[in-house]
Amino acid sequence: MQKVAFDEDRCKGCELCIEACPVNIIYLGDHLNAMGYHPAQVLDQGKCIACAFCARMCPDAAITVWKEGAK
Amino acid sequence: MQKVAFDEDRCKGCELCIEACPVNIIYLGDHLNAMGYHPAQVLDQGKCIACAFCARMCPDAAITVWKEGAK
Amino acid sequence: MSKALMKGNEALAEAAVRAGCRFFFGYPITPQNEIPEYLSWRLPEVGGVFIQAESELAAINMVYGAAGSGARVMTSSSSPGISLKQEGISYIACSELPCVIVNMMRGGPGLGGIQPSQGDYFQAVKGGGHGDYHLLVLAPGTVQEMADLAFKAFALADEYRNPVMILGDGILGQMMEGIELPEFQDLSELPPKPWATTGAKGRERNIINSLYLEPEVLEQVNLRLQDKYRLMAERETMAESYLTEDAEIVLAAYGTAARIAKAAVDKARAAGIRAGLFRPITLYPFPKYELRRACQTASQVLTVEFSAGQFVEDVRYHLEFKVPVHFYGRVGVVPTTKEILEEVVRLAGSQGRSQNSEVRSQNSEFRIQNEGF
Amino acid sequence: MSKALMKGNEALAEAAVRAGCRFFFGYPITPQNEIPEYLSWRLPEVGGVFIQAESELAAINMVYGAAGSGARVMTSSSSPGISLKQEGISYIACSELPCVIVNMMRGGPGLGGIQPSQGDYFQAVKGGGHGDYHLLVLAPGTVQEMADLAFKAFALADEYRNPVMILGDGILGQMMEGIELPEFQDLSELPPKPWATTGAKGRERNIINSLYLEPEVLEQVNLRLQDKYRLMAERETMAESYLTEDAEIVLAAYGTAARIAKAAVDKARAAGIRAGLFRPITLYPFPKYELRRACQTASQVLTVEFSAGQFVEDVRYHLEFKVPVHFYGRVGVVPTTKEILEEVVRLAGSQGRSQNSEVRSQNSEFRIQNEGF
Amino acid sequence: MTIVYERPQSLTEVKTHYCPGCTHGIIHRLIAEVLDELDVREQTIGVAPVGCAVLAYKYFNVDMYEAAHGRAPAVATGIKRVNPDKVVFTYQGDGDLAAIGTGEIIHAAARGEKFTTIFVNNAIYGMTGGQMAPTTLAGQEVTTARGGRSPQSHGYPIRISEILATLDGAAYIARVSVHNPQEVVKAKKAIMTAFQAQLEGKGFTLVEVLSTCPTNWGLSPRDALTWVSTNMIPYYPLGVKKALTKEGVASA
Amino acid sequence: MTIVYERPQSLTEVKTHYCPGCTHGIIHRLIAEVLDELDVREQTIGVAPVGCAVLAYKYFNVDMYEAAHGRAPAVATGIKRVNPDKVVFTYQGDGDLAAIGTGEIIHAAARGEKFTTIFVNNAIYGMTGGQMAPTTLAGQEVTTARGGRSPQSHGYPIRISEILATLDGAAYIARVSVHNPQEVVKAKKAIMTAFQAQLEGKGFTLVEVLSTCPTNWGLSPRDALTWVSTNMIPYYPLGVKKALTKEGVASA
Amino acid sequence: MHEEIMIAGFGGQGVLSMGLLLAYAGMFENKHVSWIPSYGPEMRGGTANCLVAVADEAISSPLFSEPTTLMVLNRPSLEKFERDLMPGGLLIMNSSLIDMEPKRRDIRIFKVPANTLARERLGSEKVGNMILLGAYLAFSDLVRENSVTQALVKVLPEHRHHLIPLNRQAIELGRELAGSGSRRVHRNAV
Amino acid sequence: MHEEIMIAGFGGQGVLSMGLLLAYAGMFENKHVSWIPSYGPEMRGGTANCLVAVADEAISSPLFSEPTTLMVLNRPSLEKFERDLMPGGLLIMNSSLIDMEPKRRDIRIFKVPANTLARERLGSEKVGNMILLGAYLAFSDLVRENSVTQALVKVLPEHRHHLIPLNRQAIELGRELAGSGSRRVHRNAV
Ligand SMILES: Cc1ncc(C[n+]2csc(CCOP(=O)(O)OP(=O)(O)O)c2C)c(N)n1
Ligand SMILES: Cc1ncc(C[n+]2csc(CCOP(=O)(O)OP(=O)(O)O)c2C)c(N)n1
Ligand code: SF4
Ligand code: SF4
Ligand code: SF4
Ligand code: SF4
Ligand code: SF4
Ligand code: SF4
Ligand SMILES: [Mg+2]
Ligand SMILES: [Mg+2]
Repeated sequence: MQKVAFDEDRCKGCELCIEACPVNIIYLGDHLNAMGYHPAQVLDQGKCIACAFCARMCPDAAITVWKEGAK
Repeated sequence: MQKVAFDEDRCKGCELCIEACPVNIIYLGDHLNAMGYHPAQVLDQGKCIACAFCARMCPDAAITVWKEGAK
Repeated sequence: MSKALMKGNEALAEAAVRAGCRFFFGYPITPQNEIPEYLSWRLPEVGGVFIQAESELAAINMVYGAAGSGARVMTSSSSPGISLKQEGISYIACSELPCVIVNMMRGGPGLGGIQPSQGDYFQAVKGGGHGDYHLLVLAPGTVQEMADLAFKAFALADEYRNPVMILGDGILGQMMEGIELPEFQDLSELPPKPWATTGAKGRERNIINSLYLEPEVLEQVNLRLQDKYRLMAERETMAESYLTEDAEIVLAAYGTAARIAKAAVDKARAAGIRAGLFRPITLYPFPKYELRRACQTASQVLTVEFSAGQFVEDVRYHLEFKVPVHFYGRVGVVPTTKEILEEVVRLAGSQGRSQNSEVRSQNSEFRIQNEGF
Repeated sequence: MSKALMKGNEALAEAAVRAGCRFFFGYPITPQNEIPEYLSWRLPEVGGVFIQAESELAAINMVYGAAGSGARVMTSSSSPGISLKQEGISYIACSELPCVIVNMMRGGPGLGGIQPSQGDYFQAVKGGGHGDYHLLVLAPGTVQEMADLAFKAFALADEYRNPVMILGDGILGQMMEGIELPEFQDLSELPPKPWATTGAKGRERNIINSLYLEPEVLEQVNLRLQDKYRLMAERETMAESYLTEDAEIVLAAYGTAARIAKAAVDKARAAGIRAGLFRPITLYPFPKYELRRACQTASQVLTVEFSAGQFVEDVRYHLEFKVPVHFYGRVGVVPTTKEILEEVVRLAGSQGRSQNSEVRSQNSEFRIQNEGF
Repeated sequence: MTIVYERPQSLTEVKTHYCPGCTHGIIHRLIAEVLDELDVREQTIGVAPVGCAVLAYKYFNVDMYEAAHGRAPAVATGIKRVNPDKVVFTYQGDGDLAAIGTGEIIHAAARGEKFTTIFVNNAIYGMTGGQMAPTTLAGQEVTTARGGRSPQSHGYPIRISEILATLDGAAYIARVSVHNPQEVVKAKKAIMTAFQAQLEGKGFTLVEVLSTCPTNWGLSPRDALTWVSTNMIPYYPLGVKKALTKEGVASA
Repeated sequence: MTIVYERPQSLTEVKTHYCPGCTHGIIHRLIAEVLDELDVREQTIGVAPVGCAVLAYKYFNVDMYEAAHGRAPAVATGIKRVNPDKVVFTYQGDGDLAAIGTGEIIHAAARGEKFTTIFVNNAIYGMTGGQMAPTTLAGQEVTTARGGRSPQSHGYPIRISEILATLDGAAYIARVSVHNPQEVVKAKKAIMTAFQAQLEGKGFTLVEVLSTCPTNWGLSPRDALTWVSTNMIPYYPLGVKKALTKEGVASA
Repeated sequence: MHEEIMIAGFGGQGVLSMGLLLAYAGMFENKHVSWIPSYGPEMRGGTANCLVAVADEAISSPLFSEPTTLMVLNRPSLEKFERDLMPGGLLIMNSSLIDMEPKRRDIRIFKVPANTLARERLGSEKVGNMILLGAYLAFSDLVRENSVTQALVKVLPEHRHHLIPLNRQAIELGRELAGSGSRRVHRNAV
Repeated sequence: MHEEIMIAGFGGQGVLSMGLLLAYAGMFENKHVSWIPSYGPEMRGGTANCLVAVADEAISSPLFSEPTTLMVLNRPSLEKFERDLMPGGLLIMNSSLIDMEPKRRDIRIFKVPANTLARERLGSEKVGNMILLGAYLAFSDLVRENSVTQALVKVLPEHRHHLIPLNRQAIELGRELAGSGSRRVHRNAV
């Protein structure tokens, strides 16, 4: 189940989310986005603890994070 | 013997010297100087203690003070 | 309506209030202090705000903020202070915000003096700030006009979304004359300003800006400004022509200089010289057609100014050198009616064979140079 | 001597050092940052001082202080920053202090853009600050001239005790060309400055001032300034005339615009049109005789400028409307050789019957109005 | 599924021009989040500076101004006096606020103008390519002090928040950082406090945010974060420099 | 007979234009006395402000400048950098220094420019006829705040010496008064200390002097002295705000 | 009618109010009026003067250089401005403070020891200026008594309105002093 | 000889140095040269380009609008500038990053997969720009081998001088690639 999503078009591959992720699941993809950057991504959504550290650090507000269950 | 002298031409009759004098011997003369002010003066030089309070307060540097004896 | 005896500065300030000006940001400087002093108590009375800014720079930028928010707003200063406002004025002009800027000129350059002067003419009409912009510049000649033009300035500013400058001098500000103040503007009838920043509630957001990084876009902005200036030139010129119908010599002057020139015209007429006066009221746009009409019958023109020769350039330019234009200026000192009259008599006597060596040599030299034309 | 490939900004900075400039006070702004950046390390190397001021205002007033103390000193900025310096410039001009002020113009008004522009022409030549003063304004057209004129500027400033402005644009600053740098000025040969403030030791005290409260005294100061400007006009005009001897159409342009115009002249000649170029190098004093000479054989003139019509006014003024002067300007965008060539071809084809409606209508209207002349 | 984090409404959809990893973007986001949470987007007017954030008027989804270099506090004064019931904020860099705009910020604070300033201190002039700022640290290399800033010839870096905190008109002054998620949370809280104080009419409010300039510092975005904590924070200590009092601003 | 007191050499013979009893005159005299005693008259360059002291260039018997309003510290920076071995001082009013010239004084201090500023605080714009200054006290009547300054709408008075004392480049900052002979003596000592520190190259030095403006305060010269002690000193406490350290300015 | 009056003296002698009073009074009679104060350097003290024009037609230049009437309250003002007075013009001088004789022979001259009279006859030196003004009014018939009283209400600040009677007295005194002589030197149209 | 060369690509691709290299080399051969960089908005990123003129006579306008040669290193640059190239002009394009075909039919075209070649044959993608430059030199004979080497010393900062051989290799590679075809499309005087 997806917990974190990256808006690839906005991503500038700065790695601040990677630096922030406590479970080290974010990495830069091999491909280039329209701006010419390697966008950040997470494959192992299961490991994501939805802490939103990545989102809080993203200068381009490219990340959305969900949590299971009601608020 | 003279201990304090006022440069009448410079005096603007502001009375700051009068305010400062500890022995109250300064007063404004009746006559007008060239600028149209009643200049300050001391008649009773004998009472002057040469404290130079008047000179220190004079905004127009119009006052000279002497003391007896060597420095 | 009964007349009030008022100082030019106060008449201007009260007229601004009556025009709906509710915000004033300024900084003290002689000889315009009566404007902020008056407005400091008058504006709060009508629910407005007066702020003595920390500097002229801050003041003009407060004007920028208030103008973009849709208010009728004014600032005033005198020569050195106006120089400090040039960056801000350029921003306001480019952002197309309406506001009124008063310059009660004093002697320059530098700290100069505080006596009346017209040394900031070029700065006002050619643009003292950077870039291709223009202020709409009004030059009152009486205390009545200080009031009337101040009132009108706000309407013009709103109509063209352009800063309007009132260019006076120390005497106009300090002098009292009997005047009738304009009626209060009905504030409910002021034009709406849908572009103003008031919070983007139920509408697209508004942006007040002068940055255009793409050259093509910046050019469009500039062309739009130029179109506006052309429109102003078509519709908004104002001038007074006095006894010019049959004048053989026309005196050209604005503001206080025009008052003195007018007296000289009267005296010249009394002495049998057909003199007339042309007085531009808008300095930008320049009333060039009015000038040309005023000079129809003239064989020579004499400009009178409190400066070293600024206004005279515009007069020559707009007359396209078709009439000899002489120059009489004093810098620092206000000329007397008598000395101007003497100049008029001299010129009338020499039938256009002026002694004004600067002008003369220039012309004759040019003729020689261009014999091949 | 071998050539160096240098950016205009750096060439100017190095030439200033070689001219004896030892003090620079500036503030960052594109497109002139290479000047302070270069001098920040270069000046200490030669025992000089570089200070990044807190603002353009502070910078120009530091210049005032250093210039009055007898140093060769420079500041540089670009359009909005130059507007902020206007008060200070007026002070320096009135106090008759020598210094060099660089304006690498960018698009305006307001924050505008950072691409090259010539929108500050009026500000530079008519005086953007208050009062009747003038800068000596130099307009380089090549990187070589950026260096040569920077070098010369210091000498002129000292000679006339007048601020000298170098009026360039973004391209001139950023462009590299192969140049020869001027030789180092022998500092021991610099003219003495007995008026400088260095401590009143064994001499009368020196006062650097622009305040003259008595109108008569202020007028004397102003008349002295005007005399100086006249002297400059007699002695210091510089201009380049290119293929004007037989030109039927003369292009008038300065700085980068003149480079493009020159290419258009070449292409026009190649196409059989007798075109020429007039390029003023001093913008103030304006080389009016050189202009008139260049236009001897011309039936029309075309000014090319990166502005909405400023330089053209001076060209018309100094030609006294004796030759039709057309205007081709772009504001924000740099024009291409091709579009100027097209304009030349069109004008040449219409034999002076220009389509330039603004100019046209003005002239014809005037003729009608003045039938009585 | 609930959304823990999403892009705030108070940002437009426009992509920013900031360099990769530049924390200007984080600070923008935090302001937008606060405006969202206070539900004042439609009553807010922002003022962009001259500096890297010059295009901020494209990014904040509110009415915006672009002010002249350093003059944002004067512009905001004009705006707020006309719109006393609206939320007004300025966004200024360290060159903008602490160099050319020193007079304006000090006097806006002294007057107790009721707007909020977000002051982005990245110890450099970012936009013009890395010149010295008043906040540049001693020894820091910049293009106008190649060997590093030397206090003896270039002067000492200025702690502007500490200065402003001495002024009676200032209601709330705090310095925060965004170099890790924990600090980001604190930074947001400070920004929230400032805007709330504005809404309550308490006086002038300012939040200084230590920020990175990877491009002109010559560091990777991640290394730049480290540089903030190891180099900037020691000279620019974080914390509330002037706390809110119950009655608002101190009485003179 | 010895002379206890006489007119100093560093004043010219010109009569001042100051109003009767205006303490600008006392402050001029003290500076001149210090220049005399340090024997630096012939190596001193002074900078007059725009304000009532605009004509100070006529009164000080040294090389002088007349600076633009508020810019004296920038002018002095230019002078001192060209004449590092000379004594440079500025003389500025409170409008000049604390309003329009805020940026220049703060940055000159931050740079540690080695000149001395004599800052004359009379809580008003004297020369232009009594408008509000940044230093005008709450409740004080001025021509642009007729009912008296109200901090709520006109802002709070600024204590500039306290601000400058926070800057690392400042070597010596003191506030003194001249409302009685005892204070005059202390004031002179502070001015002496400042000039000495300059001669020793310690950094930026400033002495703030509380001064009267009988004319615009609407008081007699004598009452004006009292007003200084009863109204000004409580808000502007006297004393050394930043003391000289042995090594000179604090290290950053 | 076109009167161009210059009034000069020390700052503080009430020179500006004298001019203002004439301007107000003129305006109340629907005349065109202008008043220009000297605005000194941005500082205190020194001399003060003002120019007042009162006319039936619009005033072209309020900045006249040859006044029809000159009133001088101190010696420096006489020295400075005497030469400007129009030939045949009226000079009114405060002989309490001016111990010199005018040089001009082509003008009419009236001397009033205003300070002395004010102090001795009215008990307040402050209203010396009003005695001079009264004298002028006797010579010129410029404005009516009534208009002057009205003008006093405007010129004096409200907390000084109790001084109106004293000021009127002073004006009256001036008028009387000049009364007899006034017809003799009266000029019709300056 | 009067060559007007435009070079365009992403910031960071070495577009400006390519131009600088040509300008230096030209100057070393006593030609007149000019170089104008695009100076972007006051911010990072985006595209970059430069204009280089090398000529025997003085350069009237360094701001040419119809280059004789256009070198494009990325797709947006091709899209933007293709139309400006002078008819008959030379287009050199980096086919590693440009997957589209030029539209013009009146120009000469040479494609080099510069990034790929640089990576695969020289081990560093950074010198892709030098391969393109080498290709251009084969076509134009603008400057001599020797001048280019000298220019490299000027353009590369000192701490990168150890990379001169690699850069020369890349230039050589470009030259070779273009060598055979170059004579065919050579034009005498643009
Ligand atoms: C009056 C004026 N001076 C200078 C500039 C040039 N300028 C643009 S941004 C800037 C500095 C910005 O630095 P900072 O405020 O620290 O913002 P940052 O880019 O670091 O975020 C300068 C000096 C300008 N546009 N206007
Ligand atoms: C740019 C500029 N703005 C304003 C003025 C007008 N001005 C002259 S003196 C002064 C205020 C002086 O007050 P302060 O500095 O307190 O000195 P003081 O007269 O009280 O000694 C002002 C605003 C000016 N000359 N130049
Ligand atoms: S939400 Fe937390 S755990 Fe999940 S990717 Fe982001 S930082 Fe990593
Ligand atoms: S922080 Fe944002 S912009 Fe940076 S790499 Fe992660 S998603 Fe991309
Ligand atoms: S010296 Fe002292 S005692 Fe003598 S007059 Fe002066 S104040 Fe009085
Ligand atoms: S203090 Fe000086 S000026 Fe004042 S009354 Fe005494 S002597 Fe005169
Ligand atoms: S230059 Fe620096 S401050 Fe500006 S966007 Fe890039 S990283 Fe951010
Ligand atoms: S106005 Fe005030 S400060 Fe100025 S001289 Fe007079 S008393 Fe002194
Ligand atoms: Mg910064
Ligand atoms: Mg003061």
